[in-house]
Amino acid sequence: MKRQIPLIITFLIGTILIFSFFIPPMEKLEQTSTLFFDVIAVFAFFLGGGNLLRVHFNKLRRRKRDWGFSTVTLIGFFVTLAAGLFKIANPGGIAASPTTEGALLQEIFTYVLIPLQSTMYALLAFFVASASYRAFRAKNREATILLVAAFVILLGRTPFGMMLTGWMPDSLSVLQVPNLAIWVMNSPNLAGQRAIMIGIGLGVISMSLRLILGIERTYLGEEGA
Amino acid sequence: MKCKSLVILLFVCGFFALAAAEEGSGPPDSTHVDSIPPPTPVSMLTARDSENDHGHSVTLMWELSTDDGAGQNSVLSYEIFRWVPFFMDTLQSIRDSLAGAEGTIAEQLRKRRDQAIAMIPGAHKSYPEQGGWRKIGTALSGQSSYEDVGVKDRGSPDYMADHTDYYYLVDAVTADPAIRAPSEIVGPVQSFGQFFNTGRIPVFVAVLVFGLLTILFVTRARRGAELYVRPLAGIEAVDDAIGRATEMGKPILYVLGLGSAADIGTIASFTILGRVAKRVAEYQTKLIVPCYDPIVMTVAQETVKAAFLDAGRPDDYYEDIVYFVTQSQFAYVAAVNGTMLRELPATNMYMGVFFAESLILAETGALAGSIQIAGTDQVAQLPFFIVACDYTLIGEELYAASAYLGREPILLGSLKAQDYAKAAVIILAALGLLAASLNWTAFINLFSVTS
Amino acid sequence: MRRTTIIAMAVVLGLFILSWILRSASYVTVQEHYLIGGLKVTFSAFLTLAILSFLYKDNPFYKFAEHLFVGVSAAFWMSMGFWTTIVGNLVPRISQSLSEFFQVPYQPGSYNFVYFIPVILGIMLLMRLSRNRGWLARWPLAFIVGTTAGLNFVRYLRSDFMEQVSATFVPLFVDWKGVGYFISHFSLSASGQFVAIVANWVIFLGVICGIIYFFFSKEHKGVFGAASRVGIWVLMITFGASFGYTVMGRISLLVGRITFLFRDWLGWIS
Amino acid sequence: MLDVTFGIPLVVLSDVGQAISLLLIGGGLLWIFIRSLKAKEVDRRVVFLFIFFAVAAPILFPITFQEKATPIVKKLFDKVESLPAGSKVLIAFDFDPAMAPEVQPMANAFTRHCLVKGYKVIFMSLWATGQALLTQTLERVVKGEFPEKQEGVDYINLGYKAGNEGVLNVIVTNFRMMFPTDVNGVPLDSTAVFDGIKSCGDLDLIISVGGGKPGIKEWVLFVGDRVNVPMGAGVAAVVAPQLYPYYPKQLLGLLGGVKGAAEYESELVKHYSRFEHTDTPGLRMMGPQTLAHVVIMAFIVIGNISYFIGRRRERRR
Repeated sequence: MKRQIPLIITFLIGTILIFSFFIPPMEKLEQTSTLFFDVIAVFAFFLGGGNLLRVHFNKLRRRKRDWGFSTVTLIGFFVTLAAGLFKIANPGGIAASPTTEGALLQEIFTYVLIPLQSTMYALLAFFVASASYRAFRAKNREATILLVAAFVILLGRTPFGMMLTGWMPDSLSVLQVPNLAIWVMNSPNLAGQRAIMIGIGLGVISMSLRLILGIERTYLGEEGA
Repeated sequence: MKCKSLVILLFVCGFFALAAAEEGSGPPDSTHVDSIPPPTPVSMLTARDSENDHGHSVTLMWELSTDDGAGQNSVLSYEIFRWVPFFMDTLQSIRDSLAGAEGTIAEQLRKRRDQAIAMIPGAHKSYPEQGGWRKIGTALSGQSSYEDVGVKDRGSPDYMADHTDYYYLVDAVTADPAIRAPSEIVGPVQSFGQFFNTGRIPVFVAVLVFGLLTILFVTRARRGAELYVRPLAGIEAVDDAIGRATEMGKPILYVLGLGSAADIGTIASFTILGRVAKRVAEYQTKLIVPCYDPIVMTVAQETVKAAFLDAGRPDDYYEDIVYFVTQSQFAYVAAVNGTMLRELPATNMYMGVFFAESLILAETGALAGSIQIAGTDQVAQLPFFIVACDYTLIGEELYAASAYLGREPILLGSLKAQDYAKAAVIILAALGLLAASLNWTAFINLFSVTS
Repeated sequence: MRRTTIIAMAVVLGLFILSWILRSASYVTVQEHYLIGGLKVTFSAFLTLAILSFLYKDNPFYKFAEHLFVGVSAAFWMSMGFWTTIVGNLVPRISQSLSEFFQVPYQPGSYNFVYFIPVILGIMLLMRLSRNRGWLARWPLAFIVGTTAGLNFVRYLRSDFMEQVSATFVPLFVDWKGVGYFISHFSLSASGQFVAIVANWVIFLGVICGIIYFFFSKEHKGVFGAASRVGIWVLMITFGASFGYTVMGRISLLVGRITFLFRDWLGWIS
Repeated sequence: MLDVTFGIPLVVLSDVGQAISLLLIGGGLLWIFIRSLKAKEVDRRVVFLFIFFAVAAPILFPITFQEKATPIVKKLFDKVESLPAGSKVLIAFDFDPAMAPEVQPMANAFTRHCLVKGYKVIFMSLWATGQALLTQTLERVVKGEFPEKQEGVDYINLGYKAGNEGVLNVIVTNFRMMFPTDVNGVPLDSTAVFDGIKSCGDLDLIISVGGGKPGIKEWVLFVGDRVNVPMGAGVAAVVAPQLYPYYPKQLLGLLGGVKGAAEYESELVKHYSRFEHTDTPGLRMMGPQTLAHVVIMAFIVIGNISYFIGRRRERRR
């Protein structure tokens, strides 16, 4: 009972949506199910919020390592939640967008979330460098191919590619690094991407079918749990 | 008789006089547009119900005006008109008053609106009396078709009733909007819904073929046929990595990625997590599973709990093995990064759906000196995992891993079906190549999904 | 905490306050108090540097930024989800009085009762927080999984499978005008016929070998094994090239952050 | 010294700051290189520090590298360079503010080049949002840097006309039918620029700058292919690969992304000393990018050297 009903739900919804792709009168179902999906996702946010509070209150209560920082999380959480749900300092009142200019939520977004988010993202610039230093080593044939392809593209993106190979005549122009870089992006790179995509496509199709037919049921967890 | 020829004579004279006056007026005033001669109208205008939809739409097609891209080259656009009865204005006024109404009045108005909508087909029967032409859209020069797509929602002013006689005409318009040429009127035409989208037949065939293949191999596997699966380096490495962690007395970090519980990559990851958790329970090593999605977290908790039970150590399980962090990409990464540097796990596993954070995680893990095993179906992130991790499951390998680990005949059977589909792709690609080289378009068109 | 840590933190906090004062002094605005304007920019800069400090090693400033980030982001997305989805999409469809309360236009319709389904499923999901009724959360989960599986099945079949396969249908001999023409016009020019032909051969063979690499139920031996080897080489070129190509975009992200520090905070550049 | 270490032949060192930062980065890399010969691994933080410097220094002290133009850019530059004075060139601003940082530098460089050569320039836009950006270029570049040029005599602004490729379809045979007047209402016939121009076929060169639809592709299909007028283009980096097939038959040359802009600006500065002090945003944006790429490539090389030396040592043991 605890497992049968979910399996039936999955089967019914999945089959209906597959058919709706081919049957025009059923097309609106796709939009409706997406809206349902969004609403459930918001409840998931609340579930997440509840879990977050549980994790950090536990840390506080048990005086775990770094418990002091959990207070930072909790204060940040409650201040932002209040600012968002009650639209504090929102010039447009209840009817306005929650992120109207001047609202506390918008200020938090601009001066706290954006710097944090974009700096985390900017860390990638450093990690791209350290990863290339560490990993682009000609250890074996595969690694060498990886290294050479990356190097050609990198060189093609700087002025030096042209400086080194610009002397080549037009009849050899594909060997000029910038052109070679474009060629690599357009041919072997495209082939590799396509092979991976076809594989993934088949995998997704097969897994979806297994889910709909109830063959794959790991996502339901175990009986009695 | 005499009278008649006199009129003709006068007429002819007048015409010549006019023509002469026009010629005599000298060079055209330079501040004005060069006077544009009227273009030729479009020809062969046809209207029919749009195919493969749920109705409420009519498709118009025509042959271009001879002055579009050729001839005088003066046609800039086409304006499409539909004959609309005055009755539609009455309907719209009901809609307008409904928008501001409340309670019982709204109820009454809605009833009146629905009655009026039922009368639309009848109102169109009065053509060409009690109505007029209304512009419904524009097509650019060079375009020879237009789809008049109405709305299904009865409350919308753009609602288009099915099974109603519509009439259309198309104007060829020049740079001077006043100079235009109307086409002949087409109609009546009715829109209606279709039950099957014939443009998607190729996909439908593929669905059937693939579905049957899977069912065939799954039943064969159930009957006990032996199925071979090639070893996957990334999965073979998992057991070693757990052993290493046990020796070092350090934890194992398992990251499920940013996918939701419905993403295929995440579902495949659950199976791998189950296997890892079982081994961890057997070796009595510490496991850390920080989660991005609350629903994923609940599923992961059940999976881990069940694995501990399976390993015969249900008492070693505690809630905090799997915990929720936050549902925000970079905040999650910030927290996982912190965990990596503080707990210094012996092994990090990244399995599931990843985005830009892939490299941040993998490099921080390398900084912490952990062995790293990754697997994702996000093509754009694979290069970063390949570069920064020790083992990587590439795309489909991640899905195959769950079948490989489960060793269940059913899963292996569906893997076999996938391989047959791949063989079909290779054969089709070779045929397609031949077709493209020999300009054999009929074959290529078999694969085009039109709508 | 050790003394050195406390001293270091005090120094950083002192610098932060100093920067706040300096920043406020140069802050010209009509709308808000200059101290608040200065605080906002200085705090943003502080958070930026706190995250960057992670590159050296884990430290209390990073921990502070990390924990703040977790709390604020969770609440931010929760309130955004509440206003845009619950109030924006759901309320107008299920309740007139609630719509009036939130001042959103009520959208009556004859099938609106179905919109209670996601609410019920959502509440079942929240049952997860209870120990005994947790299994109810499987229903919404099954709904979500069924929806994506159904949508994915046809979508992937169409765009990732059929369209990718038919995109591989390329002619192997581009602009073929006979062997004589080919030889007499032979060149390695980037826009030449030879290069175009090689490109199509590479795409075709690359895709085939790549797919062969992904065969799971057959041992990679003999010709099959050789093709699978070539396949992994093609994949390696793909990964290397994609990696190299993304570097430029990643550097731009850092340029943006450093520009913020130099321009908005320090005022060194304009 | 720098030239030898790095292979950077023409670094413009106009500032002490630049010199110091380049010395720091170059010297540092050299030091690490020497260490790597002893098979010593570099700490990751050192790599981080180098990247930070490589990006920050060119922001603080704008360092520009003289780009050597790739043939695809050089051909277009040479074409613009080789037209006789008084030639008629059309420059189309087919982009919106989102794309502007990437492609407006190209449009400005084309404008400068044409004006300095004494061509008669016709500006127009197929994008409604492009007109404001076109006005910006007119104010800053044309009126700001070439005050001697007269509107109507040396250049003309036709502005934006709705109709997308429909506009092209008309002007390919008749300009006046689509644009009876310029953007200010001055009749085309009364302007010196349009003396002798009836249609696109009477132009000497057409340059389209854009990155969306309508854009370069539409210009090629509706105008370039139909009348025998050479065409050049500048595009955003993301769409550049899709346009390469048009080169060199339908497009004389193509500037792709910031790098293309930088290459063109570099050629311009090389040929005309008057542009030495004008702003070159393309080159400026390439500064941090180039340095960071160089640092990454240097580290790849260094890493491989220390790897091979280390391996050889291990084998000897």
